[in-house]
Amino acid sequence: MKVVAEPSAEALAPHGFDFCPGCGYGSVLLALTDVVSGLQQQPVFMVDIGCVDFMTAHMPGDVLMGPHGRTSALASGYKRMQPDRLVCAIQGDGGFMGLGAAESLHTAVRGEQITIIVLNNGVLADTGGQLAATTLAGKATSTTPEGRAPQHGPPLPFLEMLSSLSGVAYAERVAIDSALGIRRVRRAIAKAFDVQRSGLGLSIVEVLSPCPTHWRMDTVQSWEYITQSVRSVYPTGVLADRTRGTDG
Amino acid sequence: MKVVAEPSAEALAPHGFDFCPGCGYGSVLLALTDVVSGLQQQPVFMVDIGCVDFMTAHMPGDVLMGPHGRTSALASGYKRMQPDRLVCAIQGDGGFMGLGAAESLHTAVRGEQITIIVLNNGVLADTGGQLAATTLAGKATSTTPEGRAPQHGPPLPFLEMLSSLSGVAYAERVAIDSALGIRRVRRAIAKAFDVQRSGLGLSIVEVLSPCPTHWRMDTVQSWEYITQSVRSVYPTGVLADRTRGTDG
Amino acid sequence: MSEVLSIVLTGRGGQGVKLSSELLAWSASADGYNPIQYSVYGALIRGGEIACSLAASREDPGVPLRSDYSLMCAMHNDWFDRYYPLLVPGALLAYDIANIDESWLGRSDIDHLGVPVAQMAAEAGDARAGNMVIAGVVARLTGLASREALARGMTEVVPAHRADRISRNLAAVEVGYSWVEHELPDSFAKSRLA
Amino acid sequence: MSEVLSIVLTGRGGQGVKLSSELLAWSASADGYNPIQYSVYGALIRGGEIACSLAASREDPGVPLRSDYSLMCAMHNDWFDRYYPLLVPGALLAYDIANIDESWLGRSDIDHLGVPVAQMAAEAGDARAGNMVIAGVVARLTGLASREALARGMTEVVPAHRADRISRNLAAVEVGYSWVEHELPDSFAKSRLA
Amino acid sequence: MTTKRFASGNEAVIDAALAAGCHFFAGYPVTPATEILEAAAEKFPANNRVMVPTEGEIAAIHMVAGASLAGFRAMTATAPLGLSLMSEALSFFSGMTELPGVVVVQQRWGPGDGSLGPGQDGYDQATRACGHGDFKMIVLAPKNVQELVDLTMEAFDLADQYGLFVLVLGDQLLAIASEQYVVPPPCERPPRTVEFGQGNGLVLPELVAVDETAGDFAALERVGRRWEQKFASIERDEPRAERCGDDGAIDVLIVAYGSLARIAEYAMPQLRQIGPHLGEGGLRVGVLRPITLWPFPADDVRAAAADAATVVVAELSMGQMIHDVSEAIGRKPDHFVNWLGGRAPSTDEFATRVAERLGELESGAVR
Amino acid sequence: MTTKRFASGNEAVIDAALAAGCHFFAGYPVTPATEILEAAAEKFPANNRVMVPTEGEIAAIHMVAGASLAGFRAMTATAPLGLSLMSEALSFFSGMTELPGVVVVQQRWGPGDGSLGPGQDGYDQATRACGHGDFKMIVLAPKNVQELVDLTMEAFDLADQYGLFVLVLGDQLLAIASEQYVVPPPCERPPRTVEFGQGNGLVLPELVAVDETAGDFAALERVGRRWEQKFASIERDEPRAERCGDDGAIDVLIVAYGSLARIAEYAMPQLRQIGPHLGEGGLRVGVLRPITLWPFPADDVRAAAADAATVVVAELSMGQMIHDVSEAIGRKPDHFVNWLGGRAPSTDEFATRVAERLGELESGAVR
Amino acid sequence: MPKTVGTVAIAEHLCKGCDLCVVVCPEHVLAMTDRLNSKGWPVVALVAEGCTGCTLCADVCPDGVFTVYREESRKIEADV
Amino acid sequence: MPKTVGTVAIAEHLCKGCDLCVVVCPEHVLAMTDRLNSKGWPVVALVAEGCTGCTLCADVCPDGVFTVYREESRKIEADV
Ligand SMILES: Cc1ncc(C[n+]2csc(CCOP(=O)(O)OP(=O)(O)O)c2C)c(N)n1
Ligand SMILES: Cc1ncc(C[n+]2csc(CCOP(=O)(O)OP(=O)(O)O)c2C)c(N)n1
Ligand code: SF4
Ligand code: SF4
Ligand code: SF4
Ligand code: SF4
Repeated sequence: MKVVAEPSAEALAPHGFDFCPGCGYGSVLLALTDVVSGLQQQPVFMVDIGCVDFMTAHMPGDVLMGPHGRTSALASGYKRMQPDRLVCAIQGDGGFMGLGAAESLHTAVRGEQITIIVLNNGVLADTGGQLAATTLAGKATSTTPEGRAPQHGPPLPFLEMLSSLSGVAYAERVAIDSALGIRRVRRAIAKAFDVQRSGLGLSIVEVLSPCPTHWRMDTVQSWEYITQSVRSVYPTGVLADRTRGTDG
Repeated sequence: MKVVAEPSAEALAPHGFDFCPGCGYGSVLLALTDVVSGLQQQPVFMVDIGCVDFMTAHMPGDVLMGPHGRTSALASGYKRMQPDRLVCAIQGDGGFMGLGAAESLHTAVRGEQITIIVLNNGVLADTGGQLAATTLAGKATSTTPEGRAPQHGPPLPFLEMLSSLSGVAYAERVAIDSALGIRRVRRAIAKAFDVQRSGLGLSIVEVLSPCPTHWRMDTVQSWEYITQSVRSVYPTGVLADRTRGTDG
Repeated sequence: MSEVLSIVLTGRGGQGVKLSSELLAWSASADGYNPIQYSVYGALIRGGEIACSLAASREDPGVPLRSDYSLMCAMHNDWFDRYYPLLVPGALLAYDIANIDESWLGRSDIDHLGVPVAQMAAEAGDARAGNMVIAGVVARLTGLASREALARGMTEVVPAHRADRISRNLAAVEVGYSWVEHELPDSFAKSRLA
Repeated sequence: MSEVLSIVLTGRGGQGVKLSSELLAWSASADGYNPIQYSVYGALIRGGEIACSLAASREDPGVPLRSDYSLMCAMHNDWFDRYYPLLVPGALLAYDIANIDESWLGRSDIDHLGVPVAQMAAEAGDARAGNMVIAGVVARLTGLASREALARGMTEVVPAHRADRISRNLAAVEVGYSWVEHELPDSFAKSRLA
Repeated sequence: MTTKRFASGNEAVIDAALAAGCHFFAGYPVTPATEILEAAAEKFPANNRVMVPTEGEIAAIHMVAGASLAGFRAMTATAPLGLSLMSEALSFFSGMTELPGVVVVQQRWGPGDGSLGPGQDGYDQATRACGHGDFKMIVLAPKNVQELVDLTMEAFDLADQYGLFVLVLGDQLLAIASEQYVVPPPCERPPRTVEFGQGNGLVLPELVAVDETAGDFAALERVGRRWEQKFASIERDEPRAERCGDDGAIDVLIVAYGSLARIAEYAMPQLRQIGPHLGEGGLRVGVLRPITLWPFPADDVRAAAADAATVVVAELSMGQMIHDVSEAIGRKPDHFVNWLGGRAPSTDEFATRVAERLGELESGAVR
Repeated sequence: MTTKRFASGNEAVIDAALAAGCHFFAGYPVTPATEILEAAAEKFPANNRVMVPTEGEIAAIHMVAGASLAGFRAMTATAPLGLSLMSEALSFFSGMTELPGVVVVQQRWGPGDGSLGPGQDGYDQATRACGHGDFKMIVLAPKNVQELVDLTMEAFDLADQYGLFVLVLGDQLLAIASEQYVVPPPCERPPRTVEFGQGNGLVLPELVAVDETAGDFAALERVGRRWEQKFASIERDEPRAERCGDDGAIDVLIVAYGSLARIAEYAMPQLRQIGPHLGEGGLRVGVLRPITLWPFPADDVRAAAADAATVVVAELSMGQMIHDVSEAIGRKPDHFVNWLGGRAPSTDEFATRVAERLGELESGAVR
Repeated sequence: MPKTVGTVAIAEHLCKGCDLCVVVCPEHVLAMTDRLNSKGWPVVALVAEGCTGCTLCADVCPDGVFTVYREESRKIEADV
Repeated sequence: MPKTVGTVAIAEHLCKGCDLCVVVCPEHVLAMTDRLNSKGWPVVALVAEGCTGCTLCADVCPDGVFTVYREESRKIEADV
């Protein structure tokens, strides 16, 4: 028989990944590795602080960690001086649209020639599941024990906002809630790197990723939650595509 | 004869204002004073760092200055604890959508019950006219001597982006480039305070304000520049109005 | 200073060791002890090594980081080698027989007690409640906390959004507690009572 | 240390005092002096008080903040009272006759020279070029900078986006320069030459 | 009337805040201070107070300043890396506009993201101008959960009294260790009257008004001199330290603060037994523990050091407080012992390390 | 081959940067450092280098770190209040990931927005508290524009040599005063090779890898110890100071740095004349000027103080460096003179103030 | 030639000579002078008959220099 | 009953027992066991005949546990 799928994590992490059971971040790491294996050169990764840290040691390329939330600026500085390298910032939603919102926004304004992968799990996971800009209305977190209420505002459609900027050449939101969804993660990342190589501007992939631990659900429920609830607030799809000279 | 207009700055500032000749900030201060004179209570003002500082001593109400860019958060903290007072943050575009973009954004997300007056003069004026997020493409500044170029990105339509958020109850852009424009500044500020009083969420007034000094123009040219160039990138009008239950 | 009972529970985060330690500490406090409880663990959210130190006394329990434990509960190989040497002579090691390699139990100056954690958890109807079984075992072995104190403690330490687990947890505590009461020779318990 | 010529120019920002001071410093440098130039001003972008200190020497000019000025150019009342007392005996005050209240000129241990700034500026065809007139006056009075050095200096200190002003400015400088050359007794200049 | 509780230091902080009449909390999570936020999220709304989980530290400290300006006791909590982000605002609000406020800082060791374990390398940051410019904040360093509660409450009083921010500087051990403590019940506190009215209606009329008119350097200097006086009076009145151990002339004085001082105190019995080299019948040992880190209790340290043959400074850092100790006693302390990497020693380890160093006494080696 | 120029200190910084082969500049304007950005905006592109005017200080320092990681010499410039905002990142990139970089800091006095005039109250921030955690940056303090040029160039070398950020700590006077200086022409510098490869492909494999596996405290402590060694070696090899004035035994030693030291040097002739109270034929006076603020040249200060009957510390702050001087000489300096509010004294004022203080000698009053 | 129905008072010491009022005045009755005020700015003056009291100068003046008077009988309201 | 045309190899030490593969397997041939691996997680196993080598389990497993084999003749490509 022939091997038809071999996404073994073993090559990346002999003792396995450090994510919680059912965490979508493992799927992102596998997808990323798969995409990179098809590239001519390995990217340089700027890894934010967050559960994404657990990827740091297993990334398919060179890595630098940076202070929480500002990896887009770090990556931009690198890229400006090494325009021939693929540069990828990878961050949680808390870092990307909370703490580092100003840096993310202006990276988009300037249309920096990098790729940002945003892991949107609807909470600040690494610190224990606090309210994030992306937490759905009503959802309980450790800093909103009664649920996200009006005074906390509704979930922030940051990618939609950024997509209106001409510096954003490509923006797609994908979701880890089905086999098909996971394949789309891979495809979106590949596309984002393509866009970066062609020098059209910033490319962003936002991944809706289950965090069963802090969502206080089992893994299967966490997929259903994405399908039924998260996607209705954060619709998946291509939000901006300026690769054809037209706005997405 | 009857006095039909008496916008004398003398009552506010016996020795006159400290702005440059033709600076729009004087008009904003006069408009604000006019609006406040019609209110039951004086607002509390949180004044950012920038040329807006020259207003500090002449504000029609209590004042606290705050670190550059973050006055929206400062004002929100105050308002949360003094919900019955009118609270107004007043800041330059550099502070509002550059340095403090994250705080501005999340103030809008949470729909804080305050008013923000943004003075958009297309440069960082107080420090000598450097590139701001709002500088028009091609325009020379002291940090873009050859003009704002593609690597600096295009001017940022921040108010448009914020207007998509439900926390923003009212957003209007007005311009100081005619007598009519100046009357609209007054009307917009009055409306913004109305909205605040009714507790519907954040109200923002962005004022396109001439900075003849750093635009390197005479005052009349600076009005024309707004009319002919700035307004086409930053159209005036009501961008969001949720006072009638519908999105603007 | 009066006598101090110092305990360390080692295992993996996912096993719920920290919750057991907090339960014991809280319950001991309710029963008139003065406890101090501190956990050392890694960066992982779930899984990863953990060691919970618990010192209790009728007066001042001192500091939680110690080199003189009188009781160690080992739920997993992880960090076994770090804490086993810190048991004082005459101390007791209680270990999960399913997870600890008995060939490691080389010290002759201390007592060893194999605990059939998985079996008792199954008996309590919740395969994942080994941590609660261990809490019951320790509470009874040391006399740190009564059944009543444990019941009160449980409502304190279980987060509000997990309140549905309280009764299941208490069932598992009870299995461990009565196991010591009924299955073990008195000698084990008595020597540990503070 | 060799002889140091120390000058202070006071006025309002909008008058362009800083530009004159920079022009003088740059030109002096081009003419083989070693100058140091420093401005003290307020927070206003345009308008507001300003005082520009300029010390020059063939060797080490020392520090710019001084209490021993040998020449003061007063373009405006602002800060007049702050710097007037800092002139050393035998120093010279050159002042804009339109802007300085002559009743203030109380010192008898120094020389006073009224400069018809507005009139000369008008003569140069640019009512707002009083600052440049003053630069010409000081350059010639002190011998700090030649006509050639001033011409070179002007291209250095005027920002690129204002290059169209260079020739107008130089015309005003020339008016001031030749005013000293032709209208003043030699005594004024000679005593100030470093 | 106080209640006895058993909880972690982080949870206790919020009990203390409620008892002190704190009505506003804003914060952003960071290990090991996160549970303070979480406790505030639970207990502030339940006690009719406001808790805002913000998008970051900068927003948090600004909201705290806003609430303080509104007249209410307000606080945040963070780790040293969050304090870095707050430092610009602290300089502004504590140093320049003189608003009261409290920040509880739980130290984890290391620069950057460092480690997750206990450290004391936030000492320099906390004591010497967290942020730019000529200003100081009072820094209180509790050694156990009870003191964390007491000093947190007192921090609000000091903040109000002097018009500045007070930092309560704990560490990861204090943060997550659970202990018994007593705490008064929550207290509601009406807002203080805020003096806007002066001058042009500014909260800091002097400096801002002065800046306006620019060249008025004398006025600016006056403001600076007033601040200088304020800080001098705090340096005179507020230094606080605790000495424990053997009285009178002693062999070894250990200077340490916070959790490590507590460990040192419990290590004293072991240390007394390592005497043989040094004295008859064991060492005579004492611990001098600064409770205020700024103002540094230099007089207490100097007095205690005068009683001791040997002075040992112990820190969970490469050596930060040691400089204040050196300055206080007019010489380099004889020994420095430290632990790096995010861990604190057991009492055994502590005693052993000190004993090792004392063994070096013969060779005269210092550190 | 060098060129002679006449320009402000701020413009000179960029000439120095170009000469040092700096290829990247990112920054946000702030008085009194703004003209550095403006000069970079003009000259960096013209010399084929990258200048990014960012939306704020935090973005700027992160972009500088990114460019440094790419192998290029990179810098930014700011005032102390901007440094506050950069402090978290500096702790991360200088302290933890050990990237080289240069920050020119032009001090204006005051907390918050303070004043616009010269100050030296960024000393504490620069030398020990710019951000959290156990790390240090080398701090160089030029006294005039020529030295600003020379030290800026050297800063890049030191940054590369040790793997850290070097701060060049100037002030408003140095920033805007125009002077003559010589500077080499711009030099292009190929990027250095960045050692990603080690371990798991990380810059700083040790700490990050260790954090991953969590409990490995020994490894974490090893990293801390290596850093401790690194800083100790800098403290041994890099302290630098300049002494000028009278040789041998002197009556008064003034310790000052930067612009104020220069003023002190020029005030010496006047000071010598105030002798009558104190010595025959006038005072014998010297100035000891630390050039590196960290590492502090304690040995030089101690040696110079040993020659002097009286030690005077002068600062444009409430007293920050004075603590390092005290520690170095083992006692409180005899006198402290300072100017607050954003202004520096003329040489006359300086001499007068010192003379006044010396008059207090009889009464034994210290500060 | 329109009949004068209004007039303006000019607080000269506040004026900065920015010219905006001169440009907007529909009756062209304002003009810049050579006179400098105490701050050194040239000041504007009412130089001709014909002011209608329309308030446009007061509306646009950023420095609040004008007080506008109008005869009671007439009423002109600019559309906002 | 479908004919077996594929199979999977399971790297048990990587498995965290999250159940996702069990749920997506269209042939219901995977099941969770009681067995804990060295990290203490229950592990999944291939418990019945019928694997078609469709790769869905490999696609969804966040921990990269599966290697999937299929007989050369058959080809199934999931639509992306
Ligand atoms: C300045 C700063 N504040 C706080 C933290 C603590 N912290 C670490 S990760 C994290 C949240 C991460 O959330 P997110 O970015 O959404 O990533 P996730 O963990 O959910 O993947 C926080 C608050 C930090 N490292 N730095
Ligand atoms: C943290 C910080 N960085 C920089 C500055 C310096 N600064 C003061 S005002 C200003 C720019 C102001 O621009 P903007 O907000 O657009 O207001 P404007 O002056 O144009 O009215 C800057 C950069 C500062 N005060 N604080
Ligand atoms: S906490 Fe959530 S995001 Fe973090 S590893 Fe666990 S499941 Fe993944
Ligand atoms: S610089 Fe521009 S914004 Fe500032 S006062 Fe002058 S004209 Fe107004
Ligand atoms: S608009 Fe006002 S400031 Fe401008 S010229 Fe007219 S009166 Fe003077
Ligand atoms: S999806 Fe992977 S980790 Fe989850 S149970 Fe199946 S094999 Fe195990």
